[in-house]
Amino acid sequence: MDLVLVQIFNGIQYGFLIFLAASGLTLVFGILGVINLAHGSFYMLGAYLALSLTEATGDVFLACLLGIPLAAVFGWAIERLFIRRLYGRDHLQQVLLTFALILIFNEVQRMLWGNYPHSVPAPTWLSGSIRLTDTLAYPIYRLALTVICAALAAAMFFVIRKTGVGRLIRAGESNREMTELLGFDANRLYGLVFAAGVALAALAGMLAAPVESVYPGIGERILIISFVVVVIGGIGSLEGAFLGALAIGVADALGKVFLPDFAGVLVYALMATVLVVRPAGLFGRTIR
Amino acid sequence: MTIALATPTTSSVPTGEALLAATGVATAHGRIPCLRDVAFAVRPGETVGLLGRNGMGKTTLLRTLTGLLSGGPTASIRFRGVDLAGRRPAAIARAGIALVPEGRGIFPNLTVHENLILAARAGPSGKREWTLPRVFDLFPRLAERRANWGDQLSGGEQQMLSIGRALMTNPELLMLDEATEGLAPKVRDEIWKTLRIVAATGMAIVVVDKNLEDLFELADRHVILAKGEVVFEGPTAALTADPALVHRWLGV
Amino acid sequence: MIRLPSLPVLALLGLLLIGFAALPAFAGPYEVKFATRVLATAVFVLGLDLLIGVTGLVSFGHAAWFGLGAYAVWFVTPPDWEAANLPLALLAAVALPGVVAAVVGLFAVRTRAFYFIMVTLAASQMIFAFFHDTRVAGGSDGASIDVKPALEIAGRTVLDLSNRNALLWLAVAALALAYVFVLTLARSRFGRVLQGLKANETRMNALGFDGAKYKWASFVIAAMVAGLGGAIYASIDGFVPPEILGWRESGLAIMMVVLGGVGSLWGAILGALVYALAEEILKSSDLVGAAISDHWPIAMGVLLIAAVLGAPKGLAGWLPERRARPWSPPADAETSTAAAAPSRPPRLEVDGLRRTFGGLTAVDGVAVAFEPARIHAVIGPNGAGKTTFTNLLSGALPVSGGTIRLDGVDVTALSAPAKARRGIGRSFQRTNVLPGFTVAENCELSAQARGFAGASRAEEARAVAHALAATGLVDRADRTAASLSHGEQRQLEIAMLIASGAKLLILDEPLAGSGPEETARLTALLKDLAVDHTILIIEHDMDAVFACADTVSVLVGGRLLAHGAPDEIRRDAAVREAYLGRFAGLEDAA
Amino acid sequence: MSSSRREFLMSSGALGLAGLLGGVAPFGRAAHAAGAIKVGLLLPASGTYAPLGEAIRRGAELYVKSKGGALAGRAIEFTALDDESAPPKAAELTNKLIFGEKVDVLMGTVHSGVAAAMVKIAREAGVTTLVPNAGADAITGGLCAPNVFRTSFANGQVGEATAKAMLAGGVKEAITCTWRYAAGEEMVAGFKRVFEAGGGKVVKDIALPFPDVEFQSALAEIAAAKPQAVYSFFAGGGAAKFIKDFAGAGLKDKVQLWGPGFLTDGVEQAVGAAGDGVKTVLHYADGLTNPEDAAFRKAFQAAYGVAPDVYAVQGWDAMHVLDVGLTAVGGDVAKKDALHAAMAGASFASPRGPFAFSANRNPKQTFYLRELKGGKNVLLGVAAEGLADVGKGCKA
Repeated sequence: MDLVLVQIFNGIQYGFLIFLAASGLTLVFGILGVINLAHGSFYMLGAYLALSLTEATGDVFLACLLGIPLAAVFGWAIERLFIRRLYGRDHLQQVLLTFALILIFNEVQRMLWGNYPHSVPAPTWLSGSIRLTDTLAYPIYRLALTVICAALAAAMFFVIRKTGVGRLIRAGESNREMTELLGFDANRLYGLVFAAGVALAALAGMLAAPVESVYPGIGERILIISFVVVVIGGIGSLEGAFLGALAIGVADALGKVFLPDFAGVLVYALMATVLVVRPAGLFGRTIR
Repeated sequence: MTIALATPTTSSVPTGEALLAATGVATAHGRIPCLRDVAFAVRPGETVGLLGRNGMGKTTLLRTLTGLLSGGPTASIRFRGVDLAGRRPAAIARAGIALVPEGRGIFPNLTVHENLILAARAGPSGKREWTLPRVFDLFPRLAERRANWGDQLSGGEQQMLSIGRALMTNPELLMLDEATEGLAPKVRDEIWKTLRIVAATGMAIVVVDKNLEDLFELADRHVILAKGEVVFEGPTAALTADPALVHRWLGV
Repeated sequence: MIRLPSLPVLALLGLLLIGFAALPAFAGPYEVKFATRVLATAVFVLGLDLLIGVTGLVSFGHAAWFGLGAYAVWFVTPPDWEAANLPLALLAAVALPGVVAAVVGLFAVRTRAFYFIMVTLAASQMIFAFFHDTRVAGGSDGASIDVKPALEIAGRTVLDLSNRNALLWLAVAALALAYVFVLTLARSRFGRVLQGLKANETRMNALGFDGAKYKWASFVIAAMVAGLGGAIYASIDGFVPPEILGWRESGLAIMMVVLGGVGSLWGAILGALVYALAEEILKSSDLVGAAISDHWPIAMGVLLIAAVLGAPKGLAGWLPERRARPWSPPADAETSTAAAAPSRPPRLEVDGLRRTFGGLTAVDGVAVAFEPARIHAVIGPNGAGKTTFTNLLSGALPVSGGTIRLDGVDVTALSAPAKARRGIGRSFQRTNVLPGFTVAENCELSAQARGFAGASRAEEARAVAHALAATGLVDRADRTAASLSHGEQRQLEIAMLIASGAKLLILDEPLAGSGPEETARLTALLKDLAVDHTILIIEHDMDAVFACADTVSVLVGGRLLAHGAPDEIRRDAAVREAYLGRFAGLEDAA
Repeated sequence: MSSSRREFLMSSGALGLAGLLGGVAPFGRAAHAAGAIKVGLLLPASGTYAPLGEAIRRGAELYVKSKGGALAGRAIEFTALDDESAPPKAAELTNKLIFGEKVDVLMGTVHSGVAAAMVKIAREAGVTTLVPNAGADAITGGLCAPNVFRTSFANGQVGEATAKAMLAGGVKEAITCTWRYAAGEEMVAGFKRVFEAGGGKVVKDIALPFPDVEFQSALAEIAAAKPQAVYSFFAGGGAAKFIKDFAGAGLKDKVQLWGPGFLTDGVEQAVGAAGDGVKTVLHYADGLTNPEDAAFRKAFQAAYGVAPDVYAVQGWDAMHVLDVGLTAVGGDVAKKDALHAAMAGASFASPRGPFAFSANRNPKQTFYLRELKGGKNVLLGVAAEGLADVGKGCKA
């Protein structure tokens, strides 16, 4: 029984992390209408930024503070250079161009950081463990990570629901033409959203670095999982992504213990089931 | 039934005075031409009725004027002395043209309040005449419904919201596509009443609508489109005086 | 429409095949294995182009079928040192992906666009996870095929795949066969429907084709073709890693399809070859310098981005296309046109027809009879329910109440394809022809829908001839629909309806966007057709309506306001009120 | 050497691709120096096993360097490809080395799956092949061939040795925890064979997909089962993370952590204090007392600035075996039968202790029990002496 509880907790922690990555993907997809296969690369970028910036600053949280603007600027530039050419093009071309970006990003990562796996230290003031049962303790950084992700999720919902930028994002998601008719430059909005999506993915990578270790191809698993989450939740739906991410996290964690051979299959089976029952995902497709 | 084909009399709109002066507008959907060399002008403070049967190009003209469609290489769209042809819709909106589109374009996932404050901005000359209280004043119904989602509104409320939202951008020219379509008679009357109030503030208005009587009461001047061309242009009196003309271009 | 390859293309393909087959004569084992892998990949990519280029389904999980084909060889290969059976291996490699795809396809074809991409991705990742995480077939280490399949006839080994040259030749033969098969399939009546679905699924459903079934069938066939490629791949080194099932391989295959040119089929072969060669070149420091070869993925990525943005038609765009085979009327066309023509146009009668959407009543108790061999116009302001009305008649929407009778037979509950087979044909507001098909091919595809009603091939051919003649498009028969003028496209729409055997033509705004001359020509055409068809048009061009219609029905707010001869309608006060509001009274005042 | 390839490409050109490709020969490479023996290295330079690949390469290069850059008078030229520890690339890369680069000797690799694919092709090609790490039992079992030599270990062999040490150390019940792939399974199978025969009880087998490094679920399961010990096989980055997460989950003081030596080799520094007390068994250890090891360690430290590990020894010994063979045939690699026979008979003093081949061309060797303390694998004693693998000799 302890095991189930611990695994549910592990699942929630993993779920929060993939929510952070998937939220960027769902925003970009919901608003820009672009299938961004390179989203995982931005997670990878975050992980490696955490590696370099933690070495420079000594603390992964300082690294995050520096890394977020860097990632956002990078995302903004990528949108200008490539993604902008994909609006309104068919999915085939979107898949291809972003697939080509993966090839490039992976190689750039190799050039800059090499092939070895690295570990990023958790901040010393969070490096201990808390005892959960008489045999099992839980690393404090993982707890902190869960709290931070929950806080970020709350902040994201606040921004989307309560701020002017959030209103504009929701408006752009439901009716691009009308937002333009009200005087908002959709291209700028799209640039902003894409930069935000990249920053979110990178932030997830940065926060995960101390628990995951940093290695080439780290973004690809998270990419596929993020797509699963987006589809389960409904394209463009943050609530959906949130529930989807938690469901996937818990299913994966429990699956690893109770169906070890089929944990990998389970996640996709969950997605297939959701699609059969609710073809548009758990939450239709508008952000409220 | 005699049919008098009135040729566009651009002379009645001296371009020097015009708030909006569009010429050579030739919009096409793919290879299908929708507008053929259309000229259209609005004077400051004037209310213009844009008429024509379905599919004759009214919506296309409004969408071209707001930059959603390209008016073709020959188009010139001068607004307050600046050529807006080829500009993006956002730039045109900021220059002071607001459109209340067919279908109303309410953001279903924003509340009434959010729909309005999203649009709030000073006009092109820096004035902020239309504010949230004033819009709520104009449409008390919206104030009651301020916390409701956009898709929880009735058609009439949506149209009020769409007009109110357009006003929040403090435009110099307000254009309404199918201003009262699909609305109950009482609601229509309210919309017309509101438009007269807005017109009285000196705002220039272009209205597309099928209710000719109300439109004739509101508008100073009318333009009729048929098959993508301007077939009539003149004051309301010219139309009321010549029912045959109305039947030729608008009737059954 | 997918054409036979042009002569230069045929020559290129022939030379390629000969070159591949002759490779062992002048190249070493590495090149032979490299070439075999390219051939295996080409078969795989060919299968994917059948989906993407012909049926228009972008699958992001096609590698699963390639991988399953490869694993199938492992499944039927005995673990001991006995010889494996080649025919059995090939059969398994085609059957296993086919069976699994048949199940996945049931779900996948119900989705569209992005969701189709995601469902296929999820399916392939599931299969990948199964092979990677469980030890069923070697797990993450991959499956090792210790003894390669061989073909034994009467105790003699005829073909042993452990001989790499034999495998190369088998691969050449497999690719040639797969190409001929896929090309023939794509050009067959079946393939024509697939292409129709790619261009316009709604249109195909309205013509009476069940799109989901065709998509499912092409999904399964494409998987089987990919499985054949997988079998060859598995035989190269006798090693099948689970990663070949994964999304990266699927992505690479899409790259190759696009690089070669979507829908050209032979482009898929070229795409696979050029991609593999490009990778080899970029990896080779002798040729491109160490600066590039050390970081070849960047160069590859840049090349691909340039290809996507710069040459969306791919390599196939650089070689000439073969022109369509000219259409020729069937020999007995002259004598039998009359026979192919409709026996008698039908009478359509609706009573109490009603349709609600949630709380809104779009069509509200309409009762009207449309007499045969007449032109009936339905008019009304925007939002009056005209399009809903036609959707109810054609079966695109189910009715909420009331009856529809065709020649006295109740057809209310029939689906759109079923109604189409009964002779109810409808066109759409936007032109809906298949742009890549010639005029004749458009009509042939429509005529094919008659097959459901038991028409023979000869009858179909006569129907095409009749439709072209009736709409005056005979001299345009070999032009692609895309190259027609707007008015001609409208004519073609009508021709397609006639070719499909429609007796009742429901035309939604056939004159929209037409200039005066085109309007005149189309109305004249409608009048001609009304001799042996019943025609229902929804139209805003009042001049044209009153010029050609025999009756006019006015819908307002979902109700039938008036129905009668044009002159009656013109004088009807209620109609005027509806169109001109209270201003209608002004005429009398004036 | 590449004239045939040029022809291949020329023919492609003739096939109409010339214009497309600029008539270039993509497969061409500069011919190697005349007289040199070409050794193809198929080793991971990226991924979780990259450090292992590097150590092997260093060990091999150091041996050749120590002999003046030549073995039996023939210069040695290395050509390396990164196998990324990715089985899908194994076949292609092996083909490239054997048939593309036309190497005389093939050496690789770390990952058992990659090695299995490599050995399959190498057997068919008959090329002299040295396996400096991958312990897949099949390489010197079902897949074994006269031209394939392993200078490391067989997976089952290490598992058996570890089980012996654990039984001797009083461990009665254990959970096994490893990656679900051939090496992991064989390490566990060998372990269980001996552990259960000796009266031990395996409570549970936990297997994670390779190369997953998210261990939380596994650790929660271990904590729930509270076994006396965990027998765990991971390596490289994964091993370091497992040891750290094991300590982070508070299991370090409650449950003994045992494993084959790969668990701690190469990650001694990375795990820090979290690794103190982890007991492992391996055919190499820090603090051996034989003179060969002392010399080897000194040279290695001097050349690369770091202490060598077991992987470096395996690379070193691989070249040593080749040296023995080449010396016997006077450097003529074409005399394959004689070369292979001489290599199979190699018996010498390795830094790890006495080295000789079993009938399957897998080393018969001593296994040591070590404990990680303060960043060093401290030698505790011998776990098994002269232990051979369970292979029964080649079929062919």
